[in-house]
Amino acid sequence: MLHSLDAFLGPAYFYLFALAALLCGGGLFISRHPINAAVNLIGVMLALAGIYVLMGSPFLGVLQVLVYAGAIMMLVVFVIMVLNQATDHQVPRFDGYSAIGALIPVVLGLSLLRTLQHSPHTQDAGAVRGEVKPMAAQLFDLSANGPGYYLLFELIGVLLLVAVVAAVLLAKRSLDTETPENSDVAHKEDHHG
Amino acid sequence: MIAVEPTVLLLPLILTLVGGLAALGAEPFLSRAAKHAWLPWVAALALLAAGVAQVLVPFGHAHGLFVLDSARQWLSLAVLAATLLSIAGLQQTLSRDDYPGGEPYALTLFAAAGVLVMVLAADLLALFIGLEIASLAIYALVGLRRDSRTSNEGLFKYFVMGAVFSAVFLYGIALTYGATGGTRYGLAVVAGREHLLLVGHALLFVGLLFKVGAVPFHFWSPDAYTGAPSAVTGFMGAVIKVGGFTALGALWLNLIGSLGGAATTLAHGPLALDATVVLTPAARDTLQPFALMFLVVGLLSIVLGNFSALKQTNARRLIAFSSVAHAGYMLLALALPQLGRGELDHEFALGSLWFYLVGYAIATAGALAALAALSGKEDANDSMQGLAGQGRAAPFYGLVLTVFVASFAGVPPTVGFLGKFLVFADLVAKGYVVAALFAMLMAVVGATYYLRLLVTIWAGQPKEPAHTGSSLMGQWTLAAAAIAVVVLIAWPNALINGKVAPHAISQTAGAALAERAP
Amino acid sequence: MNLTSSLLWLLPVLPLIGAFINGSLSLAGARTLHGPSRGFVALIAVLAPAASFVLTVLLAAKLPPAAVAVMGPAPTGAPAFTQVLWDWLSFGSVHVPFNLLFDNLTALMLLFVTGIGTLIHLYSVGYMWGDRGFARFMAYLNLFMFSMIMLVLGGSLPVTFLGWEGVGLCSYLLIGFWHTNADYNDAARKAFVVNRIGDLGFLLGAFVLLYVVGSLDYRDISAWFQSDANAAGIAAKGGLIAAAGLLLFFGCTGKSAQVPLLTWLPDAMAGPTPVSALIHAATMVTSGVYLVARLADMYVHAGALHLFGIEFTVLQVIMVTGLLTAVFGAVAGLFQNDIKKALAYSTVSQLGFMFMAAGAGAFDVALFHVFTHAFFKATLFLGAGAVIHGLHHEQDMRRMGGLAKAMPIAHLAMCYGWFAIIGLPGGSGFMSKDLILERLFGLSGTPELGLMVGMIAVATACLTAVYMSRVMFLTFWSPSRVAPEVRHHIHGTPITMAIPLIILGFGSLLAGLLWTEHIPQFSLVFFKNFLEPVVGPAQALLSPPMAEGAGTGAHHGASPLTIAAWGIGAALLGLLIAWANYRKGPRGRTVAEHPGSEPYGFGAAWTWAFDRVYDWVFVKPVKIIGLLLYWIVELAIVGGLTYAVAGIANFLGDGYASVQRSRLRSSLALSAVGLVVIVVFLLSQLG
Amino acid sequence: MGNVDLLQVQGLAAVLFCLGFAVVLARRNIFLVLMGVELMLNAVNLSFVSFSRQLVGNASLTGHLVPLFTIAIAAAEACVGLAMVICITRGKDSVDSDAFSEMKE
Amino acid sequence: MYYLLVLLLAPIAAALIASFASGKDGDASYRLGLLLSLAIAGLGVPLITCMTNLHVEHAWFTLWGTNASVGLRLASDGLSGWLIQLVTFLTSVAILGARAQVGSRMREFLACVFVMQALMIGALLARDLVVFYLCYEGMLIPMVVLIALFGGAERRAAAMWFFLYTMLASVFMLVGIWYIAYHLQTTDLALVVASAGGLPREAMLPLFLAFAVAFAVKVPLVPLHGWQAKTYAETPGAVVALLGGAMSKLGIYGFLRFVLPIFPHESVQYADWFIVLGLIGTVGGALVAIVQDDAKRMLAYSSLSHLGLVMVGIFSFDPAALNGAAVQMVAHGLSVAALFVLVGVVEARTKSAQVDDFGALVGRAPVMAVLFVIAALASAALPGTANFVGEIQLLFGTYRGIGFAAALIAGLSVIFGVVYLLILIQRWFYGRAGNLTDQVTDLRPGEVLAVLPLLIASFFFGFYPKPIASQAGVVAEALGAAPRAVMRATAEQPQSQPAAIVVTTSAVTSHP
Repeated sequence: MLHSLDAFLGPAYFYLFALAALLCGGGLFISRHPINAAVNLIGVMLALAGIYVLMGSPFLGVLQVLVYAGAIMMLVVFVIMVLNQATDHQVPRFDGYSAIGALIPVVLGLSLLRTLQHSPHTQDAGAVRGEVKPMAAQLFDLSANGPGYYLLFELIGVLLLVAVVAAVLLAKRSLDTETPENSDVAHKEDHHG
Repeated sequence: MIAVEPTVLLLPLILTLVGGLAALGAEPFLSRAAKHAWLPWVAALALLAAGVAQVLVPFGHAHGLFVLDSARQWLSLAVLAATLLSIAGLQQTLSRDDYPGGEPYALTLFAAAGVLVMVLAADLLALFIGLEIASLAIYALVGLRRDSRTSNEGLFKYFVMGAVFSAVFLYGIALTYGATGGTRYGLAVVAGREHLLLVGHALLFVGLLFKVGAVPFHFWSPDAYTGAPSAVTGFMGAVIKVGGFTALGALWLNLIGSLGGAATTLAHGPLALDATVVLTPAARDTLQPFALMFLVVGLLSIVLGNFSALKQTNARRLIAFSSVAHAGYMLLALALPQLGRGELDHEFALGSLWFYLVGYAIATAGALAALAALSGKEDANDSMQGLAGQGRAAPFYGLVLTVFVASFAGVPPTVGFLGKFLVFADLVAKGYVVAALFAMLMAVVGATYYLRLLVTIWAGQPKEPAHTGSSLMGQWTLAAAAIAVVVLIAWPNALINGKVAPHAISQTAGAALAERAP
Repeated sequence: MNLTSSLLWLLPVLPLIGAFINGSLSLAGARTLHGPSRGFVALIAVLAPAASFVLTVLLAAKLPPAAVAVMGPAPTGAPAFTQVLWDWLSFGSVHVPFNLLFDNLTALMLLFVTGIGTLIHLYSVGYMWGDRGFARFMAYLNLFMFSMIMLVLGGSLPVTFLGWEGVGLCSYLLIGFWHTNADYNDAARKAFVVNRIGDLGFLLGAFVLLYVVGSLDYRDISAWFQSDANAAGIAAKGGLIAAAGLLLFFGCTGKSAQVPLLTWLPDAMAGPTPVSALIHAATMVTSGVYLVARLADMYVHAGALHLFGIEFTVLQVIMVTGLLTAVFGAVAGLFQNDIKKALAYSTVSQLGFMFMAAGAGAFDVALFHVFTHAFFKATLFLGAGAVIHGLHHEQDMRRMGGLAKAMPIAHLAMCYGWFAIIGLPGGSGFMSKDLILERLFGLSGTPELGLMVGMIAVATACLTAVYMSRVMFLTFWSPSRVAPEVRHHIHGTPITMAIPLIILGFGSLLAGLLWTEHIPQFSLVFFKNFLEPVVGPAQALLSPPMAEGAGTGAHHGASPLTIAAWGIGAALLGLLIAWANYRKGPRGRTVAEHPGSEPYGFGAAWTWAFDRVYDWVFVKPVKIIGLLLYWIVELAIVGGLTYAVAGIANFLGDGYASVQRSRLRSSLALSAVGLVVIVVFLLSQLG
Repeated sequence: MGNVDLLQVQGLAAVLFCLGFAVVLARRNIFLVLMGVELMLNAVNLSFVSFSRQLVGNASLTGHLVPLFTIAIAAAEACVGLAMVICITRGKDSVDSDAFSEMKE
Repeated sequence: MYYLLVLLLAPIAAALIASFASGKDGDASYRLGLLLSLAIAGLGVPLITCMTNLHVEHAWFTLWGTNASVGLRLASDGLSGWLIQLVTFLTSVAILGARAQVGSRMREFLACVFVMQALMIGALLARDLVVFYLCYEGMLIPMVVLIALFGGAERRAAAMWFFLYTMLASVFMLVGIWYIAYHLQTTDLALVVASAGGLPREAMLPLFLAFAVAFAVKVPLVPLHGWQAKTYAETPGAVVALLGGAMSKLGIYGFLRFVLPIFPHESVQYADWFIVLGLIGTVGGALVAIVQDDAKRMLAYSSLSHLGLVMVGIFSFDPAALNGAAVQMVAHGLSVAALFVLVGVVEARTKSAQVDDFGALVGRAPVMAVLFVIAALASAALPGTANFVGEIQLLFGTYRGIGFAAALIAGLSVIFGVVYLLILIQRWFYGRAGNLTDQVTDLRPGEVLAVLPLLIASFFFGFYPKPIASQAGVVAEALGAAPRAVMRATAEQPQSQPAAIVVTTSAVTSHP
């Protein structure tokens, strides 16, 4: 649907999304409370989802909204809420370090922009749209001559498993297995903690 | 280079993962003592199986995504060995500390698997995924002592900085992809996008320099090294260096190859790590800034690492800074030969780096496992004062630690010596005599603090007998590793003399890749 | 060569075995209550040198008659037994075999070394019988015999040097025999060190000689110098040869206590008296003379030296050195209160006489004096030892007197020795001293020098008579000053001490009879002829051969009889002076005023001055330089440098380590700067 | 889309990347730091997608596929990151990054 | 021919056996170690009897960027053979002597000592620059551990100094080896010697210095001796016996084997420097020894003095001196080991080696006294000891090759050398009892066994040095052939003419 938007509307939407993304990004930068920041970040993500669609990658756009804005950021917000710190308000938003800190990315950004300027950025007519079917075909091409992305896909599974285990290891209150002989120890430790 | 069935090529990886899964799966059903009694053996078994597999798996590549060659085989074996040592160290540490969970064993194996991915990868995305697997697992391992302030702080810094530089690395992938149209190593650059390629590689290199802890991206290492349990420190120091440097070297080699061999690289598929590539004058001109960067960063790392380590009073922090210096030495291997250095000024190979890396990995894992044994409960005794005379109290661990530290210091007859020897010899052959001399002098500075460590553990009077918590696995693996650190000097050829003809890669795989190229 | 030759090695080895056995016994018995069996030790100790003596006599008897070889400087050299034991040193083209040489000179030396040595061993058995370290003492003595025999028997300079250093070592061990006394130890050390100084000269001289001649074998050296083929070479290398001669003579001054290395000998009297008799009177100290005689061929061929515009020869240096030493020793001897020190200075003086003779080119005469001196000085020392022994180790002559009756044997023996040394006719000293004076007065080449030296020598002989008579007066012939508590316990002389005393006493009278060329009715030149094959060619070269016999010696206005008269007159004068001064006891301060046995007075001051000068010029500077080197160079520079480097490293370590940030943002910012720098740099390079 | 200037898209990606970087460097709140990282990752994804428009065939598809993986990785990273925050705030009751600066040089 | 390999690996095996097979029982370890060391010593004997010229080569690796194939090139000749005898012999001695000081830590001691032995043997057999360096440098760690484990109060500093000095010095040599490998495309010593002319002229001096400094530190040569006194003083006597007796010889060996053949021109050109430094060491070392108040420190400076003389001799290039250097290496090894073992025994009993702490020991420990005096006399080069043979050759060579003045100055050490030893003997064994005399007991049989063979050997070779001189000495003479040829070629007037003598000589007429 969106891909049928005509040539005029494309840039217009892009500028709209870009503006939104930049504004939200700026909002993230200056927001006082993490919750505000999270909302701003979600804004950026949604704007980017729009640009993905514009760029001919509807599947990514959907994922961006569902997984990123939906799932990840919800988790972030949840944790923020759980750990809502009273002390946090006394921490200034910016200090002397911040100025230096903000300056470095500026230089980096200028360099990157200059680099980008140096190379041609022409749309290629042969570019394939990132729709589900070709992507799936590419992703799950098991042939010996294929790109082998399915292997990486499997590895992503490992990655997520690792992430879960790591998160459990770090965040779980007590690591002890709830076996009868260990419960005493666990209790003691709890008291101790 | 032939195409190999992925399940075969990745068998060691799979076995490692299986081991991790088995450990993870068994963990909830075991009592606390049983966890530390049995899970390490599960892990060790898996690692040994993976090691055997690693020796048996034929060289080749899978989809051009993963490659196995002689150097990668050695590096993978080094990773497995370091993991085994760390598992043994972890067993000692965790059972001594009466740690409530068994997940660290599984995570260690997962991290090892991630590093194996990094080693085998010939694709930036695969590399990134491997890197992330390893990093996430290691973050958790660094934060293992959840109640320890230092552990928390180390974890925090390491994680945040790691995440930032992961993003930088990823951006590098993006730019490289934009420049070459793919994520495979060493693809030919699309005309007019050289800047993208180079800046992309700059970001990639920075991302990897962070991982290996080179100045000025090293700030995490002292804190993370100190925050983590010693056994984890050893693991992290060893495998991350292997993964990072393998990737760094592979990318560098492929970059030289792709610029030098023009389009042939794409046609011929991934390069073997022990390949010798042709350095064309054009490539030299283009890549000179990178070469200079490696030299400068390397020398900076050497100077900063060594001088910072000089005054450290904590053994692990000392080793952390020294690891910065080691990263510097290894970076020197990446320097390009100067023009006019005879007929060899247009050739480039990284054998010395691989050898250094293998030796360093084993020594690091071993040294910290031994240190873990010597530094008592919660690794609380890892200051110089705490370690004083512990070699007398526990001669075995003192002795193996001595061997490993000698290897760090580059004292013969250890792999550490031969590694430095080869790297610096390369440097001389490449025409950087002054840099080599300087690095050698810095190595002596480095030897000073290593020596201080040795003298401390042997010369001091132990205040209390070391709480070694020695284990069978710990002793056997450490003994084997100590012997290996000496004996390995006999076979540097496998790594440094793989005079593979430039781009001697399987035609079929190359053709397959070429098909998909624009 | 033959059976006789192949036995040479036994000569030194016999005492060595003795030394080994006694040394082992001493060690083994160190823990036991009484130590090893003294009888057995004594038996071994005396038998070993005695066997050597017997063997020496047998070998000497078998030597081809000297007359056969007098035919002239045959290239084959003097008749001798030689034995090459094995290849010792060999480097480059140089080969020094471990060889033994037994020719007439050796035979002569060995005869009195082993002969007198055996007697003194016997004497020591009595003297040291009660000492806890009896076995050790005997072992040292035997070891000394070994070394001395090696010295004399060695066929080349290195082998001689083996003995040369060996006797020095034994001297060290024996001087410091009573090792709980720090002064004795100091004396021993001083002896060794001073000897070493001389030994350096010996070594360097040997090197120069080796460089010139290409060999260190005595027979090779003699042959080389005697060979006409080498005349040009000798002429061209005269300077080097002279240098070698000087250096070797310097070595001799150390061993033979000549100026300037004489200070150790008086101190060496710290050792037991038999040691003084054997080592510091009869044998070791004369080895310098032996060496000069042994190398006579070299000395006569040495080139002239120039210093401050004066041209002189090495032999003249030797002569003048001998003269100085003789005068010094005689003067110093006058002022000693310690009986042994008086005798020690006497030895110094007599050694001076020997070197005077050698310097005059009369090597045979010098050796003759060595020979006679060995007898009479051994007698004197042993006599003194008997006195000391009898007086419970009292050595101060101011506490003696009137002992003639209490110790008749000692008195008699010492009388013989005294008679000999002051040069009264009939004593052996008269014969040899007379010959020396004659050769000095008859010096060819530089007669003025000879005359001058000769006159001083006569004066010195007079002094000799004074101080020796003084010793006799103070000890035996003056009223007794022995401490009352000692007076009633004066020992007699045990038989083992008496026998050697008597034999040596007679020896000191009769030894002179071996060379009596100026006694018309009794002209016996056995000694001269005996040595002729060895030193003859050299002496012949130096002074044109004279007709043998009386009346020809003096072309400078002094006939042999005149010279003899001069000598006798000097002796009588000296005796008179001593009688006048000392017949009633010592002059000057008494014991009460000046307790102890420290030397005092003019002569004492003299040697004291020597010691002080050495102390200030050599000993102290050495220590100070050592300390300075240690403190400045070692500690300050080397150590300071090391610490400085360490300090710089630490400083840098501090500086660089502080790059490490503790805040996340700071670290991250620094890393980010690194990233930016890299990217910007890359872009700037790309243009 | 044909008419969107890809340079501008890339520029946007670069700016967002640096904005995220700036957040990380400038802010002290750990949550903001983590969100800055997320922003950086997002920017890179945009870059990928943009580049894919300039390429042909499978190469073009890669640009769409990589962000898929990236999103998963970002999710995993966020997961561990949040666990990390929970872990460290347990020991020290603060989400101020400067509070974690006890380890000196 | 696997003999050399076996010889090289035997001590490694011994180290493993000793460290794993023996338990915490110090005595059992001691017996085992002694047995092993004696077996190894026996194993090495054929090197000087029936298998004097062996060569073996195993490929190792090729240096990148060159065709230089580094190989395990081992060979033995008289010089290597004799020094290996010294090493194996002194190892046994060290084990015997260390018993009292090491006690229950025998296992660690044995492991370090055997590893050191293997590396010393390796360095002596190596005919490849890299292999040599590997072994040469590898000795550091076991040595450092020995010092750290068994040293005195200041063992930390001693270990650090020792390590830093030696390591810092050999770094340059390593860079030199690379440079040579790169330029000559080989690390085979024989080839390097043969083609050393192919090195760039301007690089020769730095290369020469790199090698010379590396070896000079180990000898040590003034002014690179800063580590020595401290290390010797802080290290147990038995270990110093090995360090000073055998390891320091490797420095001299390096000069003979590497510096002279590879850099003949530079050696000749800069010989004066080494001679002067050697002379300073010879005389200065002896002088400083006189004022020391610690016996081990004194003996350290004594070593400095003796080995300084060896250096002077070597840089005279005179055959006699080179031969003497070879003999003196063995001789000094024997005598200094004996002295240090004895001092170590005293130290083990009393924890002190101060000159002033003792006195009248001859009464309490007569056997020790006798052996000590004999060892001291051997060290002072009394004729009849091997040291005399070495020193006389060195001095003569110095005189012939350099000149009289050098020989005279060097000869001064003969005098000073006896002074400090006599002082030590007098203070320790004679006179009145010191405050620690009571704690000294006489030698145990094992300790006698450690010292007595050394002294017997010293005297045996003193009277019959031919085996050493004709095997090791001849090799040393040959190694000096290259500089000698340079000297002949460059100097019109032969340098070997002894220079001015004390008294100027006239044109010389002998006495008519």
